[in-house]
Amino acid sequence: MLGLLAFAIACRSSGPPASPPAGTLAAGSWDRVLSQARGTTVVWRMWRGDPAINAYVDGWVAPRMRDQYGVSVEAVEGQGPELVNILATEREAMAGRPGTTSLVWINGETFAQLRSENLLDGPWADGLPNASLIDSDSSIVSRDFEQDPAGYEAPWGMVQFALIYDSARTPDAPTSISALAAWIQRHPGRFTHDQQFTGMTFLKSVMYGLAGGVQAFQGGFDEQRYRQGRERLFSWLTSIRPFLWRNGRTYPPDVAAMHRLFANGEIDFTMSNNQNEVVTKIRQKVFPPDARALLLEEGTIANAHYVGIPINAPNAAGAMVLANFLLSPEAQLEKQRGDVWGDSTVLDVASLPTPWPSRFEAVARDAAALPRELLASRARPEVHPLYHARLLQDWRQTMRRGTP
Amino acid sequence: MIGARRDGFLLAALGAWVLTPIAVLIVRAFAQSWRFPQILPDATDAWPALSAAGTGRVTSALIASLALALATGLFGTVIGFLIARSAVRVGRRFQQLTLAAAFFTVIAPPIALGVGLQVAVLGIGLGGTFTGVFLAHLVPVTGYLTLFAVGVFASFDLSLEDEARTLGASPWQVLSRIVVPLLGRRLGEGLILGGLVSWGQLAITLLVGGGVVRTLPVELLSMVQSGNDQAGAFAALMLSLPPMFAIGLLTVGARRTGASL
Amino acid sequence: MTIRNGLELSHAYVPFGEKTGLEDVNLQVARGERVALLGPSGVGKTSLLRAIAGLGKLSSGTVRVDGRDVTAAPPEGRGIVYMHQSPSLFPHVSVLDNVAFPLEVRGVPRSAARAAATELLERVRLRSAALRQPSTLSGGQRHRVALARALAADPAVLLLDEPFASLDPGLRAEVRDAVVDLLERGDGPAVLLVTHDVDEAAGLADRLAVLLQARIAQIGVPAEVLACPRSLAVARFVGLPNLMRGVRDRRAVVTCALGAFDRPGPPGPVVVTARGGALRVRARQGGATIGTVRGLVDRVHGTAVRIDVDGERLLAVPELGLQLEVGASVDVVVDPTSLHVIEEPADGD
Amino acid sequence: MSRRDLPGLLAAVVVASPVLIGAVYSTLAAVGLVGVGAQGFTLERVIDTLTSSETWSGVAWTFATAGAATAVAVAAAFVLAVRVRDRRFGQVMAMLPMAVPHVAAALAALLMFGQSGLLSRLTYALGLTTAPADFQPLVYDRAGVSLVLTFVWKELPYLTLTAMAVLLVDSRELEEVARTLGATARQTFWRVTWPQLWRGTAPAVIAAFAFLVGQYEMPALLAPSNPTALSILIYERAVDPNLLRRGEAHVLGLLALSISGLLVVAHQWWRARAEPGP
Repeated sequence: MLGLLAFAIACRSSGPPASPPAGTLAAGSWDRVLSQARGTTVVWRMWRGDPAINAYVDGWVAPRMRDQYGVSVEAVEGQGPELVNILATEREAMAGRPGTTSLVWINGETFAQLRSENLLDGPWADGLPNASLIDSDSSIVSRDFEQDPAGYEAPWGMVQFALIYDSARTPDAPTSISALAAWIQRHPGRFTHDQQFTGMTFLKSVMYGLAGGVQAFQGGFDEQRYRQGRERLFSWLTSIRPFLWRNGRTYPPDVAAMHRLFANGEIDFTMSNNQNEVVTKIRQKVFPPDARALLLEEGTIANAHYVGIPINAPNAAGAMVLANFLLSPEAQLEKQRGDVWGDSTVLDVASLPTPWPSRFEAVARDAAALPRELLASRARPEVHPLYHARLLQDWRQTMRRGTP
Repeated sequence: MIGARRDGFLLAALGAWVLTPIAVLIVRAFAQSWRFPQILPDATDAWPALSAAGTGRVTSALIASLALALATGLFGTVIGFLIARSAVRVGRRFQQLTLAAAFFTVIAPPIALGVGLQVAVLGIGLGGTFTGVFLAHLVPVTGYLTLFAVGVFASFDLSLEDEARTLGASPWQVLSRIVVPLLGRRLGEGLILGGLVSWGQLAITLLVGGGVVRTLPVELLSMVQSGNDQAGAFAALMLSLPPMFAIGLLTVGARRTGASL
Repeated sequence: MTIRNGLELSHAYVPFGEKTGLEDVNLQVARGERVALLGPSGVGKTSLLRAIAGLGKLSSGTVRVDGRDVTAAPPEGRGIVYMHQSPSLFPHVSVLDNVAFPLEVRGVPRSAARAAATELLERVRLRSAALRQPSTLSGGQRHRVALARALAADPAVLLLDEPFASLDPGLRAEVRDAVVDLLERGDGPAVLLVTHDVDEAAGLADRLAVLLQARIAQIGVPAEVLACPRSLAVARFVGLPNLMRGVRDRRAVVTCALGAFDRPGPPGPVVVTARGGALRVRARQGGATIGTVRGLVDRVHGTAVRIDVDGERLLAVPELGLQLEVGASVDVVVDPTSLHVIEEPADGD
Repeated sequence: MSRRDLPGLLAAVVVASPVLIGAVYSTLAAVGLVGVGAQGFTLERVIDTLTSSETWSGVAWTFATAGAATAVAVAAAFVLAVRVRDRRFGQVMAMLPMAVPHVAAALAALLMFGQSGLLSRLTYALGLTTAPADFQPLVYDRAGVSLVLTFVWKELPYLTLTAMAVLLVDSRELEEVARTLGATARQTFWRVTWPQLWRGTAPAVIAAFAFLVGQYEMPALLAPSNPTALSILIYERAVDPNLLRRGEAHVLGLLALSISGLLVVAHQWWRARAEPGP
């Protein structure tokens, strides 16, 4: 142990001089931020599981950031709960020195956890020049799982949960919760959901639908309302469980496994938190060409996703410049293209200066993509993150273990 | 030769058992779509896999993995042989303790070992750096190589060193003229073994590298988790080829020196 | 002719790697008899032994044990026990179970096998070590256990491969005594042992077989082989001193540095040999060949003296009480009947 | 101990220290003193975890699959070592899976053993099944068939090579001795070869078992959701949306570490017994 300590002291790097915290920077002038950011590198932690998103970040955003602002963007793995662990452990073990990460891709539960662990810097987001372009009237953008971002995160994009099916194989796809249950009972073994985030989002959508709408759960976490919602959901699940894939005795480990089962025809539905994933997956030939997204009539959960700056960020200035660029009309437009990522914009398109509104209108609409009006009419906001945490825990305890 | 009955059937079965999964991965890597109930894919095209694998990313991950394997193999061999040599020379009790420590780093679950490494590496300010991941890999690599080197020293006459000293050789000369030439092949095997151990690390890389240091297994995991099997199979093959080459080297080396594996 | 008991090897050809090892080996070892195979390293002694035991193959020829042809039998079906150079005790079982092993694999019940094994251990004076692990024994003890284990198999033939090579001189005696002790008793196995130590072979074996250049060069009782080598090569191999150039004339008179004597045979150059003990040196008194003292050699059996006689370097035994000085002239006395003539010319002739 | 042995011994301490640091940190995190969601000392996480039936059914299932795989792999390794130790083709084949990463092996298993995998397609082509669902579930299955097979596939090289090395070094002469002492080939195998293999490969067997108990990637791709494998439980706890429960990951990690520790002790005891001091 002594040896290691000696080694530790010898190796202890002082690290790059930390830039001022984002809160301080936001109070100053934007030009100062830009000049501080020039020549720096931003390590951006995000979900790296989708080649389409990776291509957008690495191949489109990064070169423009370098050319326009002199900022290198290094996108690395680290999302959701793991991100919280990384940031917390870094802060704990590095004793006040700057960490590795300057920007994080977050929302909902992760935002709540980072806030409660005091791991986010801010407020800074409202001071971004492009913050004025954001569609702040949208309930989905302005409230992150009912939380006020309060300037600790800046919106980046918007997605909506959708079921995915093969329109050639399943022409009679159900469009409501009750029709779905009936369909499942008529087609034993052809439906399931995964055990992680996507699966839980599906269950939450059903829970809202069965309770007559998301309103029943709005206004913070309420134990009583949660229990009622859960009981309805679990009795619905119990009624379909024998007809689920493998009789509901086991569930695919993650959404990738769902996609694999769907592609091979083992099940007739897969699902995604992004209504446009079906478009990119068809293009990658992972899904058959007739695969389509489907929104239940009761509505499906839509949420915005954001970027935040960790409290121990080594380069807050660069992170702010990047966050601002991500909100620029050009970056938002590119991101929304079906053949790029298909992630909806968070900007108030109508109030953008010309020619942006028409350009957004003109974004090529893929045959497999859902019309924007339909998406908007069926989008349901997220509720307090505790509903998700409780539902996950209870589902594992009862439905997964087969002991309701 | 007793008990070693020549059994062609057994060899054929072994070959099929080992090669079938590799063949399936190869087919998958070249299959654009391969849906039930096709026995063989109807459209083969490696390009989507190549482009999805994002050639630049995979190449840089390949370089990182190779550099890590080489560096940890090299340092791990030196340190492992040093530890083993000391352990063999000192008393039995101490030897048992050293071996237990080495054994522990080898079989401790990567998740459990990873937590300690993460705290230790972050504590010295090397989290998310190549150096940090290198130090973290070095721990299990050295553990393996210590056990390996103890086995080597068991059949190595340490008194040769003393004899060389009495013949007038300096410690450095003993090392360069006696120990290294005698252990030559074993040192090479250690290097390859250590490289293989580092090559396969995933949990430790993720925890210590924090996603910033991207090795091939990290890339492979994210591809498999995105549900893109073609890219995953492609990366899997990329990940398998260098170790296969190393194994080939090991067997050829064994044949040339006439030694058995 | 087929012998009824012991080992009989006829026309055995033993492969040795790519090339031929041994050719046309014919050998018979009777029960109770001990035959030592002598030969330089690499001549194929071990290969021969392994082939006899069934661990290796003969290219042709037959092996008979007690009259039964076992050439094609598996190692366990030959009645032959082969003991390696080092005592290969099974490390995972006790000393007692090592010795009981041959009995147990023959279906002897465990308790009976152990009782018999205990008795055998008694005979090698290791009864007290019965329950120890082999790794805790000393080198000599391990050999004795291996011997007891071999005897437990009650072999018709016992093959010993360099049985004492790995032991230091003190232990060698201990183990050799144990071997002699055990094999003296009753109707023992035919013993064929391989060694390159001539003295050991002579002390232990009833007969010696010298293997040279792929063949048995000479076989016979030790005194005969050592005193009367059939060829120069054998003489050299057994380390015979006093090899002298000689020549035989038409009247069968052989002349060498020590004088002339009658010995029938064809005329021509020959080599005359004399064992070290056959030459004696005494003070000058005339009537004998004169030699010059070159030096003294102290040996276990007494002092020998190196002398120079007519250009030949010889080794002789000094008479008791003789004062010897280097360079002094002495009488060299020899009984002509103890001189042996090898019917081939000396090197260089 | 001389001065020149000091660097080596020091290095051993340094190399082993991360395990100790990890154990200390995990212990602190398990009782709520450090880590995400730490809210001061509490034994609640420890008690909750150790009294949960999910934990123990997970541990039991993990032990069962790792144990079954180790047993099968050891048996196969012994057969291979005995039969093909002289064949270069056998040696190369035995080593090859070492080169294939665990994730890749698991992916191959999915492609082969899934209900829509290659095997299922073969039975479909032969008319034995009419749909993927007819095919016996071999992945995500309670019996863990494909997981065990993948475990075996990945562990076989390590065990085979160890067994081959043991036989090459120690056993041949002993086998010959046994044969000439009258043992048949079969008796020789069971009384000499087999015990030798056991003695020589015990550390490798323990290491293989411990490794499989801690393995994450293969269960993540192949294991059923219920029972939940130990490593998956650790992962799920480590990323639980309820921050308070993340301490449980450390409790489970320590549990896994203790299992490894016990195995090390067992192994050292075994060695000490097999090789008594001079």
